[in-house]
Amino acid sequence: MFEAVLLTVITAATPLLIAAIGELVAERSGVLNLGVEGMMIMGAVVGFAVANQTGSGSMGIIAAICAGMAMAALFGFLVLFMVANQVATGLALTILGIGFSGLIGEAYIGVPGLKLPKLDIPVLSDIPFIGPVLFQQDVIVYLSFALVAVVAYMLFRTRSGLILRAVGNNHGSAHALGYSVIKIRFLAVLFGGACAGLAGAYMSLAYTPQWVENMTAGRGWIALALVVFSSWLPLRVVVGAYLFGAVSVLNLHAQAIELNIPSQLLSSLPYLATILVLVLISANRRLTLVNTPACLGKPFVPDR
Amino acid sequence: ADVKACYIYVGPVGDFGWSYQHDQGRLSVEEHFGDKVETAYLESVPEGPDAERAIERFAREGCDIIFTTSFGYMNPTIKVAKKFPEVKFEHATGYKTAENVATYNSKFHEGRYIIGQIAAKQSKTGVAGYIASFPIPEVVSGINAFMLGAQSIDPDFKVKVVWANTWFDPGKEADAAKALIDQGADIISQHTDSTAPLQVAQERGIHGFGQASDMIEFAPDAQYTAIVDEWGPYYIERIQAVLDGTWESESTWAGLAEGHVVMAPYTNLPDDVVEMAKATEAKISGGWEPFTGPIIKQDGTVAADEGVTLDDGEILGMNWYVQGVDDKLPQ
Amino acid sequence: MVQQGRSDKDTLLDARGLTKRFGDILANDKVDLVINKGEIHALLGENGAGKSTLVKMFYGSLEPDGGEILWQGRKVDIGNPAAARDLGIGMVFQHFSLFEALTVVENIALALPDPGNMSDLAKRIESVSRDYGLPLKPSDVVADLPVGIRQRIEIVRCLLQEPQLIIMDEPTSVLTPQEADQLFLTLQRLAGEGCAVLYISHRLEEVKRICHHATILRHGQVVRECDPTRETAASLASMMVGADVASVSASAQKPQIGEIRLGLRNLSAKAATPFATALNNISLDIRAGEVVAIAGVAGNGQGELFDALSGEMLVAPDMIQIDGQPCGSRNITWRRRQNAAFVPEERLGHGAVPGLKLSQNIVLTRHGTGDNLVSGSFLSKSRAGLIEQRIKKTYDVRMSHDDAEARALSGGNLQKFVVGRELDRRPGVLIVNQPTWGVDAGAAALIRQALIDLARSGSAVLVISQDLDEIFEIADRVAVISRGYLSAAEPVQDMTRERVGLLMAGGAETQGEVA
Amino acid sequence: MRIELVKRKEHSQLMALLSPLIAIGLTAVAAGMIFAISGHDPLAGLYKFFIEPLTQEWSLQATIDKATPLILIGCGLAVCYLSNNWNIGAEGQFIVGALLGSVLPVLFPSFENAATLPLMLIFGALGGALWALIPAVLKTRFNTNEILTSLMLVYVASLLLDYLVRGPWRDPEGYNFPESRLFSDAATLPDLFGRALSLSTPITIAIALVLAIVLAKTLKGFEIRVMGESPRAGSFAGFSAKRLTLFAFALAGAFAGLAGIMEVSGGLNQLLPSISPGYGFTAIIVAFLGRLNPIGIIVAGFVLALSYIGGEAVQSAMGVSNKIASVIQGLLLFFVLACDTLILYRIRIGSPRTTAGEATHV
Ligand SMILES: Nc1ncnc2c1ncn2[C@@H]1O[C@H](COP(=O)(O)OP(=O)(O)OP(=O)(O)O)[C@@H](O)[C@H]1O
Ligand SMILES: Nc1ncnc2c1ncn2[C@@H]1O[C@H](COP(=O)(O)OP(=O)(O)OP(=O)(O)O)[C@@H](O)[C@H]1O
Ligand SMILES: [Mg+2]
Ligand SMILES: [Mg+2]
Repeated sequence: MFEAVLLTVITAATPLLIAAIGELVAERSGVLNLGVEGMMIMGAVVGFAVANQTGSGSMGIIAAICAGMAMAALFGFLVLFMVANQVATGLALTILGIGFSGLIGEAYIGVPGLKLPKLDIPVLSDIPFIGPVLFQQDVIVYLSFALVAVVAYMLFRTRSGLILRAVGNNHGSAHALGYSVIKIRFLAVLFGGACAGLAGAYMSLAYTPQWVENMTAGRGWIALALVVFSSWLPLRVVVGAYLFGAVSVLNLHAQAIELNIPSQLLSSLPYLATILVLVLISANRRLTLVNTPACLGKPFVPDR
Repeated sequence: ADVKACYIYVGPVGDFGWSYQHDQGRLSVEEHFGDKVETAYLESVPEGPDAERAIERFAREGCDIIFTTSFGYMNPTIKVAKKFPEVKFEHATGYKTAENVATYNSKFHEGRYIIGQIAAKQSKTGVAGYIASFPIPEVVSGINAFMLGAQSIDPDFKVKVVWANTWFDPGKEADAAKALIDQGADIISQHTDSTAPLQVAQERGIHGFGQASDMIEFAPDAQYTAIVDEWGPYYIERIQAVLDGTWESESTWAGLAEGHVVMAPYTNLPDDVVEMAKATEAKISGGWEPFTGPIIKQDGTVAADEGVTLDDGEILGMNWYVQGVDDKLPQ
Repeated sequence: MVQQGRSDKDTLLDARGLTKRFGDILANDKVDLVINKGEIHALLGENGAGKSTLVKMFYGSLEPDGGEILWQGRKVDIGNPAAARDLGIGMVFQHFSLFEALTVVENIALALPDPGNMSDLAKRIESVSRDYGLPLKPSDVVADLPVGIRQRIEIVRCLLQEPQLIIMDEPTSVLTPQEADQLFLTLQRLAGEGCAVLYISHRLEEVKRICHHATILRHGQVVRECDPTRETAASLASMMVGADVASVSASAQKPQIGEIRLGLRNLSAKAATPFATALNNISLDIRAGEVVAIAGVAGNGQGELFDALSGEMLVAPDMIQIDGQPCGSRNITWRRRQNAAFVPEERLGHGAVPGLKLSQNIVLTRHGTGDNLVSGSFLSKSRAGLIEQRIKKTYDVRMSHDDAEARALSGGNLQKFVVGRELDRRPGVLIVNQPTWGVDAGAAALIRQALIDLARSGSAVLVISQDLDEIFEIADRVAVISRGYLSAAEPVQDMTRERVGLLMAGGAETQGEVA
Repeated sequence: MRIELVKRKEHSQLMALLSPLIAIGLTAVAAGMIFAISGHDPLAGLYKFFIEPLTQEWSLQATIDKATPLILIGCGLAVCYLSNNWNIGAEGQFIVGALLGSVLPVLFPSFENAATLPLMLIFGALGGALWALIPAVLKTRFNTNEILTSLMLVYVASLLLDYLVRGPWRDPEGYNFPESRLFSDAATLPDLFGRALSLSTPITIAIALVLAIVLAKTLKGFEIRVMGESPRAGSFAGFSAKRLTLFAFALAGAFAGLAGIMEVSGGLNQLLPSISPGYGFTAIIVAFLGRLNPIGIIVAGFVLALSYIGGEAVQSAMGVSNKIASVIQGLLLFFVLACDTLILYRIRIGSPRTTAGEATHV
């Protein structure tokens, strides 16, 4: 029972985790991209379409990543080169993504999708409890953990991570030292787009293998909240994503075991919990100050 | 074209559920009448102020008959109908009519009685999961019909209900299905629109029923049957009436007998269960109403005595559970 | 133009006709400059003369619009700072280029082409910094460090690159005299090792002391080269300005000391953010007729003290008194109505809103005082315009067209406006933070004289400044702030630079703790 | 060739006027291309989309009706954004305003007199303001990011509405359908000039004009602008950032709530599980399109409403998918944002510096 619930939580948390870790990298570089939802839904539709056309899940995943990156590139161009307002541009990206994905997806409605196979790691997956939870997931779940590990390692143990954090902390200094702030930010935004695209592919290829309009249903926004929730630390994004996944799944279990609480209240629990946690996190000033990218959302125009 | 028929959908035609099925109905109208009938539609029209405007647009653009296909369009439809007495309006799932406003709906609960029987026959755990959207009478009566059907086979059968509070969120519906399965259900029934719950059933090796359309392609091993909304025959009939000049305001509530509700082919079932299902189908088509007593409410009071049939008003406004439903109705 | 006695054999860097234009401003106009190996070369000029612009082109952060740079006789194209570092050019920036949220070792690693293993680098930092007498702890987070240490980081960062040319843009403006002396020793040692130093400073005394050669810029052009050791500070200044600089006369009028107008009583405040300085038990009286100056190195609590005095940070009521009225918990508008006035350090973004016109910037500080700028909550454009005209005339604020946006003014002119806006009210108490920061000699003299005149007319003036020359020029009494402690104010005649330096370096702290 | 931005010394007045026009022109070109690609006549599409709704009385009126709530909410959001408060939860404030405003007609249907409607409007504004104050208080007290909290509260508000309409506030005569009782005449916002104009439109325009004057001419407007551009200078001016945050959120919430109750009382006449087609989110775009200036917002609200009505027109007449409308909206916003860059920056197209042959990187 607990094992089964955990499996459900993993699937519910994975798209959030992937999208959030990408956004975390973008925000660490100082760019606030509110268009996660738009990039994610584009990833979902393109991933589905390509997997369907080619019959290959990996092609679908790659295409979804490219779609997310293309959206991110559009955003990056406006925000970094044209110094447009980041909040407004992100919102526009979401509107565009939802509309555009609907257009692309018209042909794929009612078409059964291609479900990504589970990777069954022989022997290990037979271990009771731990086996199915740890060694019997689809590729993207493993990828999500690899992603967190790589991002955490990159950010805090490598030179590129150091440069990324430096750019987000003080773009003036980074520019003075000769780092190309715009280029680094653009790459970070692209990475965020790639992750959002991958998260979208997870929705349409693994979570619920099908294409329907609006199928991401606001998960991009939750991913954004998770980044703040984690105070920009990768391992905490995992905690946040799984916590959120758990709260939304437990809502359904609570109903099934007959707790007499209005279902609307249960449905709003994840949002209320997010607000509560945001409050608790923000109260720790020192932690937020050291980890918050000081230049987040601020425009930068280099002089040469 | 002699007649212009226009449709307003609440969801995208791409939801593969409610709006999709209505649009299939519209397409069958085009196919049936060819050049004689022209159609148009507006999709994703939110209930609320936008609805009134959309309906009015169609009225002004020369539509002869306008189908408004969501409950929330009821009052806007009545309002616009007053302004355009020469245009015919048809509102789905509501209860208000007027000189030029007819209503129509389908007796989905007839199908739900049958799948309840199948569930009770096939379940090993004796528990079915039911993913419900919103606690409106139609959904509640569906749960009750399912329960009554199941109890006709196994009086101790249990139904666990989860309210998803959405008509359409594949992710959430999938999670709900998983939660129900984890709580012991081995049959999944749904009154939400996406194919996600059936896909979960397929994946977990259990079974379920399609909703609104035949979802067999999404769950070839899991779907027993599906309750399919067939709006085409009704639309053809009503548009024909407009062509003939015989259209009148009426309330249509039809089911298996009229072919407005259709059971998808029975699959993955042993022959005796298929026999049973077909027999019940025939019985209902022959005029038998699933809400025929004895019916005991959840609180123990009697809703209908032996042999007594609930009247249409009671079914259309149902806000109580029958005994045995493992849920408390949200009030 | 190479002077006698300066060989041209060891030429390290030779800039020819460098030109840089920012929009309408010609920041550098065909500048020629030669730096020899082992030479400490001063680059002098008033504010805005183009010094920083020139050295940024050497360091690759700016791209010249014309001209060429020869490095050891070869023509080079310094496309970015990394290229400059490859050549062997290091730079200590005027406005630091540090990252507050990162540690010392991370900050340094960012400037090295191949920092290698972090723990090895940390060890190298420790040994090199100790070797040069500038000890650093690699694991500290920069945000927690005082300004003097931050500059050490910049210098050590340069040293680790083993450069042949170090560019220093106003390194001593943030150091105590003792720290500055230590820096000079380091520079002289480097020069002895054959490394060249390009040294920018407004402190002509120290230029005379350590520099071998000087190039003087005015309006983007090289106007003179000289041997600073043979010049006087006054002659260097007039070369920079192109005319004799009027001297400010503090002592011409003897102050008529009156009653206490501004009183600080055990003023204490916790640090509002993890990176701020706490104020500890500060007491000080300023009387009508006098100018009191608070000296100190940047980042020792001046900003916090100013905020407490202005009311942007509230404290207990009795801690601050204006004309006897306790007002520590009153807001800034209330204090202005008590005829107090304030000029913050940062003129753009604190003292003035960049995107607003000057007349609107008048409203910024004067909407609550009796200027009738607001009637029935509506703003009066015409009255604000009149005041703007008056200030413009009285304080010689120059701009390209009438009522420009604040961002369009040059720094010095905006400073004249921001100070003038307050002086125009004839305040009883005036608190100024860095009155002539980034202002050229002529404008500085005008502002300083105006401050003295205000005091002599019966107001109390408190000047917070990091510029010792300025303090000795205008103050009647001097106190020193260090790590949030304030030393007792002493008459300027009893003060020497050495004593002020000792107090800056922590003496004020012990004194303040006793008090 | 190299393209770079050069900061202007001051705002360009000319570009402030031209940039929206350029943006609309570019959008039209892009929209035409989309029509052509999807196999429709681009000119006919553009005409249907942008022009035709303006030529018929009823569609013009529909455009005005649709624009009204967008303008009202947009005005409130402009105050937030001008003062650097990122309220993106107007949708929730709209809903809660409608809820609190509906307390009288739903729970006290017999309370029918001249005071009913004014009280409803006041309650509506109050409801929106209270809901908006939640993120504001969290921001001022705990430093919590208001973008996220205000957004989360949208979901909570719509679930609250859903709960009430399906539960306690359900119409007792409504056969258990999820809707509240219909409002009485006393609780219905009247129409003007026959049915030509809802009363909410003049109310909205009046509010927008007053706000325009407040922003341009009064100390409060000055405070809002100063705080937005430079909070440090604002606190030096004696303005309190926290109080302004509370003020801006409360004002935006009140406007959204007022829009909510006017929409419910004027158009719907009852509460339904969903009462807003995303007005609160669309208004964000309206606020930016109108460049955070109430007069601009009136125009922008109209343009955006036009894009909806036009979207429906091409959909019903040409069978073009309604997603095209949202793609066009997204593009319009992108172009406006990009063109606005020209107000503060100049684009310089320069040739790369010719690097002489022997130039080397050592
Ligand atoms: N600002 C920072 N600068 C340098 N290293 C850091 C910083 N923040 C975290 N780290 C280190 O980077 C690694 C990964 O960071 P992360 O915060 O994801 O790990 P964590 O286990 O969640 O940390 P913690 O439990 O301390 O919050 C950890 O070893 C952590 O100590
Ligand atoms: N990025 C820039 N954009 C526009 N103008 C600039 C820029 N940087 C410098 N300037 C202008 O170029 C001129 C030279 O500036 P620079 O910073 O080189 O002077 P400086 O001699 O270093 O002055 P200071 O003594 O204040 O440091 C000034 O008029 C300045 O306003
Ligand atoms: Mg952590
Ligand atoms: Mg300089």
